Amino acid sequence: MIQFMQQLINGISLGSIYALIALGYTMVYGIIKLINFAHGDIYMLGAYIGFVFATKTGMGFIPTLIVAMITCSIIGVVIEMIAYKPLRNATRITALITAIGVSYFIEASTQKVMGTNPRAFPNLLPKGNLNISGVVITYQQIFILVVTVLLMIGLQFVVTKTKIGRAMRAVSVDTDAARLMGVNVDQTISFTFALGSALAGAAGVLVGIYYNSINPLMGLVPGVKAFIAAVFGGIGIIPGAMLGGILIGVTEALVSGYGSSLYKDAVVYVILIIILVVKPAGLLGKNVREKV
Amino acid sequence: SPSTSSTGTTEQGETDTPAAEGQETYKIGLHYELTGAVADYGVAENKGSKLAIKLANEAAGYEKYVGVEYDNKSDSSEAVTIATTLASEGVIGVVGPATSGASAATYQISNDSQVIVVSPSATQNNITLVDPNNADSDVYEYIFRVCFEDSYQGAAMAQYATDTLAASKAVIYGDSASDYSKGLIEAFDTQFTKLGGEIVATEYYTAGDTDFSAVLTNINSMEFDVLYIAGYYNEAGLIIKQAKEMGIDKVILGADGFDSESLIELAGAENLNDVYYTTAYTAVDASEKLQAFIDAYKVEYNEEPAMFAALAFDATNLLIQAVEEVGSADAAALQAAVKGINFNGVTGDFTFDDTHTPIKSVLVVKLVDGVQSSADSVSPQ
Amino acid sequence: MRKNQFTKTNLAWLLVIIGSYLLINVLISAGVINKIYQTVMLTIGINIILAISLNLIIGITGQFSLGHAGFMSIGAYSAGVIVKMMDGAPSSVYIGMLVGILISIVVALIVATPTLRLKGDYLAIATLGFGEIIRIVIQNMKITNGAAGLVLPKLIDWPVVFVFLVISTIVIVSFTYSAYGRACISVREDEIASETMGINTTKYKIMAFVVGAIFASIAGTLYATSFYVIKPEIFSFNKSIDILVIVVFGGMGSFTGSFVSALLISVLNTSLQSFADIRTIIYGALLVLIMIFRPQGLLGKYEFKFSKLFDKFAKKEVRQ
Amino acid sequence: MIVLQTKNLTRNFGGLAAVSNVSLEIKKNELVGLIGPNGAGKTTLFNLLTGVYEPSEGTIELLVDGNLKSIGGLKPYTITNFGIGRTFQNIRLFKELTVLDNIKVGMNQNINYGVLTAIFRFPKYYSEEKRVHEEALKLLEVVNLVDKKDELAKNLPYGEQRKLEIARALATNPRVLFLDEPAAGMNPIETQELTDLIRKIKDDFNLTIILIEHDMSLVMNVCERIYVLDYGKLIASGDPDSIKNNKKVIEAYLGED
Amino acid sequence: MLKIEDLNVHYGVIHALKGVSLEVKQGEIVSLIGANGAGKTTLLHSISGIIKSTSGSIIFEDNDITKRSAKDIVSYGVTQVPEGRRIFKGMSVEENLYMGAYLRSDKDGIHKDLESVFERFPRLKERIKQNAETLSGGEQQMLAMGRALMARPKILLLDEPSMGLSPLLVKEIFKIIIDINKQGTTILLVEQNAKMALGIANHAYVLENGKIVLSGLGHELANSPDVKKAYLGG
Ligand SMILES: Nc1ncnc2c1ncn2[C@@H]1O[C@H](COP(=O)(O)OP(=O)(O)OP(=O)(O)O)[C@@H](O)[C@H]1O
Ligand SMILES: Nc1ncnc2c1ncn2[C@@H]1O[C@H](COP(=O)(O)OP(=O)(O)OP(=O)(O)O)[C@@H](O)[C@H]1O
Ligand SMILES: [Mg+2]
Ligand SMILES: [Mg+2]
Repeated sequence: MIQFMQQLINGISLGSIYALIALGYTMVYGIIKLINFAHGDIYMLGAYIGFVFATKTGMGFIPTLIVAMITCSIIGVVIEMIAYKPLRNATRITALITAIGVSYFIEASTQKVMGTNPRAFPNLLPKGNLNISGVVITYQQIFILVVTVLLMIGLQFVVTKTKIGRAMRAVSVDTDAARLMGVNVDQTISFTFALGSALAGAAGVLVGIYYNSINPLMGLVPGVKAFIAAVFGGIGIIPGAMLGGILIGVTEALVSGYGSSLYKDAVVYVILIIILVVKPAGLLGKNVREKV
Repeated sequence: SPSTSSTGTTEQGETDTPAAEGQETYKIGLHYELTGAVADYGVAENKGSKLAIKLANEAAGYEKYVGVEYDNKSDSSEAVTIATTLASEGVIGVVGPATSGASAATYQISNDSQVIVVSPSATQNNITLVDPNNADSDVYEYIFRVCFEDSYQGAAMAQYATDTLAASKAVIYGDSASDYSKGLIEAFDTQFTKLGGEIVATEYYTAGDTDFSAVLTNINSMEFDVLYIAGYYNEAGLIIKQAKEMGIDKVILGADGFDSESLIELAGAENLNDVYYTTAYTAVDASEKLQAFIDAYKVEYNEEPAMFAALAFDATNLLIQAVEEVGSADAAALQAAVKGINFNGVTGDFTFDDTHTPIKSVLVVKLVDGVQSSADSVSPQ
Repeated sequence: MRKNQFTKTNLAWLLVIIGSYLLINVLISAGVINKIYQTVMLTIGINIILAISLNLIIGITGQFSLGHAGFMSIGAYSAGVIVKMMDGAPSSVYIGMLVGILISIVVALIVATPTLRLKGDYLAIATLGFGEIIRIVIQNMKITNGAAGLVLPKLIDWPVVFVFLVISTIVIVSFTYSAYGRACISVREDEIASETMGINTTKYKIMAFVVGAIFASIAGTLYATSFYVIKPEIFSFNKSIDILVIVVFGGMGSFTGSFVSALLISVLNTSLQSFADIRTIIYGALLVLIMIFRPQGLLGKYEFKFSKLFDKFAKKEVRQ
Repeated sequence: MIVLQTKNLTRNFGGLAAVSNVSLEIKKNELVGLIGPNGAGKTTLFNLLTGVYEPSEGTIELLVDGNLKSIGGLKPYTITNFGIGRTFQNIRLFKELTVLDNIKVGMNQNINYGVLTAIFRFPKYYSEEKRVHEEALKLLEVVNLVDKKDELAKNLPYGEQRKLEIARALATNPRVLFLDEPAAGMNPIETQELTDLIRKIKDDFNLTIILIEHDMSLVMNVCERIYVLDYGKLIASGDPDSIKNNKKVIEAYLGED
Repeated sequence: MLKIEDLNVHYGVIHALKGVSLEVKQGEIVSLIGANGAGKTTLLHSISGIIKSTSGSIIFEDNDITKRSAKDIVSYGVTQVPEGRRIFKGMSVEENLYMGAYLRSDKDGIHKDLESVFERFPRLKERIKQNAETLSGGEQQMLAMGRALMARPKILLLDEPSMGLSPLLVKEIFKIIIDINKQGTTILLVEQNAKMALGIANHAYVLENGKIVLSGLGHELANSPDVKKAYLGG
C-alpha cells in the first residue's frame, strides 16, 4: 500500500511536469489552432535562460523565474511575428511545418551556442521532504504541483473570465467577426503567444531546478508528451491538459512500478488510443456532431 | 584561429603554415554526429580528433594532416552518403562516427573503397565483422576500432562485482532503446549469473527521460547488493542523484558511458560515493602522455576532456602513427601498418586482435565524492 | 476509337520513363553521376515513394497521419530478417518485400479501423502512437535484434529503386485519377457531403491508408537493402515528420510536388553539407522562409500532365 | 403509392426534442413543402431521413424494389444508394474540385470498374470514364452549367453553387430528392428560375421532391402539399391554400399581413 | 455622415467594386440592393476596414477612414452586422454581447445598454447563458444585432439580416430595424429582399457587377420598372 501510494505520488509529480508544459501548448492551440511544435523548445530556452541568469548573477528563484518568463514571452512573440503571422490564412499543416522549422532552428542554435552537453541547473529552491508514514514527498514536488494547479486556474480564469480572454476566444472562432467588434487581432494573438511562452519559460526553470539537468534537446520528449497530454484531455481545453498530463505521469509510474518499465511508453500510447477510440475528442472534449 | 568554431568541410589544418611545395599532406576524414540526438558524443570526439591533428601538424612543422569534417546529423543514412563522399575525396582514413549504428552503415562502403576506418567508440559486439550477428563471419579488412566491446566491459564489471565487491545480488537498469545499453546488460547478466550471482530485476528507461522515481521506488523495495546502470552519463547522473536522494545506498556500477564531467555535475559530487565503472581511460595516476593530452585539451577547449574525446584522440593518432610508419598514402601498406600496430595511447597501450578490436585491459574506476580515487585492472574469465 | 492503355499520354509517359532510365545510365558511365550522387539518388527515390504514399493519405484523402515511419519500418525489418535468413541471396529482397507488404496490410487494417474515425489532430496523435508502438515492439523482439538493429549487405542499386519508383507512381497516380481517387478527394473536402453522395467514407479512408502503407513498406524494404543498417530509432516519429515535410513542402495533393520537393530537399541537404554543424540551423530557417513564401507548397495543387500539354498543342494547331 | 413514410419520428439533442413524434407520408411523384419557424426541426428531419443523424425514436420506411424498407439509423451512403438524394442548407460542395468532378463524385456509385482496372487502366476504365463524363455533362446541361465545367466549385457565384448542388444530388440517381432552402440568398428573379428548374427535374427525372423553404412565393407556387413543423412537432399539413389560412401556421410562422 | 467616393476594390485579379460612390445622411435608412456577387458585402467590408480598397475614399463624419484599422473604425461609431450572422460559437449569449462592447470601458454604460438590448430582444435574456451556437437562426440574427448595438454605433451596417429567416421573423427584423433607426441610429441596409428593403428606405442604391447603376428615393426605386423587372419579380 505504501509502495502504491509512493508510486502514485511519483506519477502525479511527473504528470504535473507534463501538465505544466501542456498548459501553454493547449492554450495556444485553443486560440489559433496551431500545433506549436516549437513549444517544447521554448521550454528548453526558458531553462537555459534561467540557467545563464542564475549562474551569472547568482540571484534567487523569483528573479530567475521572472527573467525566464519575460524573455521567453518576448521570444514567443518574435517567433509568432516572423514565422506564424504570415501564415494566418494558410492551412494548418503549413503552419505546423513552419513550427517544425522553428524547432530545428532553436535546437541547433542552442547546441551551437551553449554546447551539446548537459548542464547542471543551480538549485534555487529549498530541499527537504515530508515523510507521511513511509510515503515520501519532496517540497519541490509539492511546489511544482501547486504551481501547476495555480497556473491552470489562473490561465482558465484569464481565458474564460477576462476581456482579453473573451477576445482570444472570439479571434479563435471568427477572426473577421472579432475585427468587426474592434478587436486588434494581431495584438491578441501576440498576447496569446506571450502568455503561452511565459508558461513554457516558467516550466523550463522549474524543471531545471527539479531535475538539476538541462540540455538543448530536453524539449523534445516533454514536448511530444505534452502534446499527447493535451490531446488526452481534449486539445484546447485547459483543465484537460492538466488531467492528461497527470494521467500520463501516473500511467508511466504505475507501469514502471507494477508492469514492465520496458513498455511504459507503449502502454501510454495504447491507453491514449483506447481513450480516443472511446472518446474521440479527448477526456474533457465534447464530442459534438457537426451541425449540418 | 579559435578552434571551437565550425569549419565544415573547409579543409583547414590547425597550424598556420600551409604545406610547401613537395611536402606531403594527408587528408583524414572526421565523420561525426555534430547535430541531432547524439551530438553530445560526436562533438566531443570531433574535438579530440582535431586536437590530435593539430598536435601532429605542430610536430611536423607544417600542415601535414588535414581534417575533413562532416556532420551526419545522428542519422545513419546520412552516414552512408558521407562515407561515399569521403571515399571519393582521397582521405587516407576516417575517424568516426561515434555511435555503432551510424558506424556500421559506413563500413562496407569504406572497406570496399579501401579507406581505413578507425572507430573511436563503436562498441557494439562484433561490429567490425561483415555480419555482426555471426561471430564466425569475416572481419572487414579496413575497419578498426580503439574501444573495447560492450560484452567485454559488461562481463568485466560482473567479474569485479563478484570478485572484489563480493556481490551476489544485482539489479540492472538500462536504456531500452540503446544497443550500447542492451549489449552491456546482456554481458553483465550472463557473466554475473555464470559466477553464481542472481539478477534480481532488470529495469529500463528511455533516453531523454528525466524522472526515474517510479522504477527507483520499485528497486528500493528489493533486496540486492549492487545496481548496474548500463547507460550514458546523461541519464546515469540523474538516476544516481534520484536514487541517493531516495535513500538507495547500495553500490552503483556503470560502464564507460559514465565517463564525463557531466556525471558529477548532474549527480552531485556528494552522491558519487561507492560508484564504480569500467573504462579504458582514467586520469588516475595519469601517465605523462595522458597528462600532456589533458593539458593540451584544456588549453585548446577550456574544459576537461571526457572519454569520448580521448578515444577519438587515440583513433586519430593511430592513423597518424601508421602514416608516419609507412610514409605514403598507399592503402594496402597503411592497412598492414594499422593492423600490426603497437599503439601507446592515452586510453591504454594495445595491439589489435583478429577482429580488429584492441586487446587492452579494462579499468574499474572508483569514485569518491565524485573524484576518481583508484583504478583496478580487470579481465573477465 | 477503342480506348485502351496505349493512349497518347500513356505513351508519352512511357517515353519519359525509358528516356530518364537511359539518361541516368549514360550520365553514370560518363562519370557525371558519381558514387555520391548514386547514393543521393537512392535517398531521393525512396523519399519520393514515401512522400507520394503519404500524400495519398494526407493530401488526397485528407487524413492527417503521423505514423508513416511505422509502415516503413515494417517493410525494412521484414526484408532485413528475410535477408538474414536467406544469407543475402538476391531474391531475399523481393520475398522480404512481399512479406513486408502483407504484414503492412494487416497492420494498416488494424490501425485504420479504430483510428480513422478520429479527426484532424486526434488522428495525427493516434497514428503517431501506433507508429511508436510498432517501433517499441520491433525494439524488443529477438528476431529484429532489438535496439542494436540489423546490419545488412547492400543488395540493390539505383535501377531497382527506379523500377519501384515507377511502379509506385503509376499505381498511386492511377488510383488517384480514377473513381476511387475522386471518392478519396471528396472525403477530404467534405465527409458528410460525400456520404450523402453514396460514398462509404470509411472504406475509402481505409483503402487510401492501406495503399499508402503498402508503398511505405516497399520504401522501407528498399531502404534496408541499400543503406546497410536498420535500427528501430531510424523509424521514430521524426522520420514521419521528415516525410510530412517533403509532402507539405511540395504541395499537399500534388504528386509532381512531392517529386520536386524530395529532390530539392536532398539537394539542399547535400549542399548544406559544407556547413557542418550549422546546417540544421540553416535548414530550419529555410523551412520557415519557404513556407512563408509558398504556404501552399512549391507546386500547390499543380500536377504535371501530358494531357494538358497536348491540349495546349491541339489548341495552337487549331489556331494556325 | 407511398414512397416514404415516418412514424413517430423523434430526435433529441440533450434535453431538446428537435424533432418530436413526426409522422409523414410522401407519395410517388409528389412535390411536398416543409415549412416552419427557424429552429423548428426541418433540417434535422432531413438529416434523419438521409441518415446524417440517427433517430432517437420512431421509424423511417422507404419504398425499395416495391416494398417498404426500414432505413432509420442506416448510414447516409447506404440510404443514398437506396435512392435518396439531397442538398444542404449551408452549401457543402467539394470546393476544391471542378464543377464536373463534383458531379462525377455523385455518380461514383454507378461506376463499374475495380481497383485493379483503375490502376492498370484496362479498357473498361476508359469506357466507363467516357460514359461518366458524358452523363455528367448532360446533368450540367440541365442546370445550365456546362460552360463552367472546369471551374473550381468554390469559385462559382452563390446561386450557381446551389444549382450545382442540385445537379450533384441528381447524379446519385435518386428517386426521392430533398432540397433544403434552395432559394436562400436568391433574389426574386433567380427564385423564379429556380422554380422552373425544380418543376423540370421533377418531370424529367421522375422524382418525388420534398423541399424546405422560407420563401413563400416559391413554396406556395410549386408545392402540391405542405407540412408545417413547429418546435419539432407537426402542426399542420395540407394544400397551399389551406396552409395559408391556417391559424396556427399564421401565428407561428407566416405572421399577419 | 458617411460618404464614399469612387471606391475600387480588387480581390487579386477580380475587380469587385468599380468606382462606387454613395452617401448616407444622418438619421436615414439607406438600402443597397443587388444580385448575388454584385459586391454588396465587399462594400460593407471596405467601410469596416476588413478589406482594403485599392483607390477611392470613405469619409465618416469628417474623418477619412479609408485607410484606418477596423478597430479605429469601430471606435468612430461604425458597426456592422455581418452577413451570415457570424456570432461567436462556443461563447454564451452574454459573452457575445460583451464582445460587442469590446472597445468600451464605461462599465455602467455597458450595463445599461445590455439591459436595453434585453428589453428589445427578451428572447436573448431567456437564453443569456446558452451557447450561442445552439440558438435558432432567428435568435442568432437577434444576437448579432444586439451585439452590434452594444457598441453604441452611430451608424449600423446590416448585411442581409433577413437571410434564411421565416416570414414572421423577417417582418419582425424589419420592424426592429425601423425601431432602431427611430431611436437615432443611422442605417445602411444590404438586402436581397428588395421589396421590403426599398419599402423602409429613405434612399436606395442598386449595385450591379460592382457598379452603382441606379439610385434614388426608396419608394421611387420600388416603383421603377427596371427595378421591378430585375429585383422584384414582375
Ligand atoms: N447537432 C446538433 N446539436 C445540438 N442541437 C442541434 C443539432 N442540430 C440541430 N440542433 C437543434 O435542433 C433544433 C432544430 O434545428 P434545425 O436546424 O432542424 O432547424 P430548422 O427548422 O432547419 O431551422 P432553419 O429554418 O433556421 O434552418 C435547433 O434548436 C437546433 O439548435
Ligand atoms: N475573398 C474573396 N476572394 C476572391 N473573390 C471574392 C472574395 N470575396 C468576394 N469575391 C468576389 O467578389 C464579388 C463580390 O462579392 P460580394 O460577396 O461582395 O457580393 P454580394 O453582393 O455580397 O453577394 P451576395 O448576395 O451573394 O452576398 C463576387 O464576384 C465574389 O465572387
Ligand atoms: Mg434548416
Ligand atoms: Mg453578400
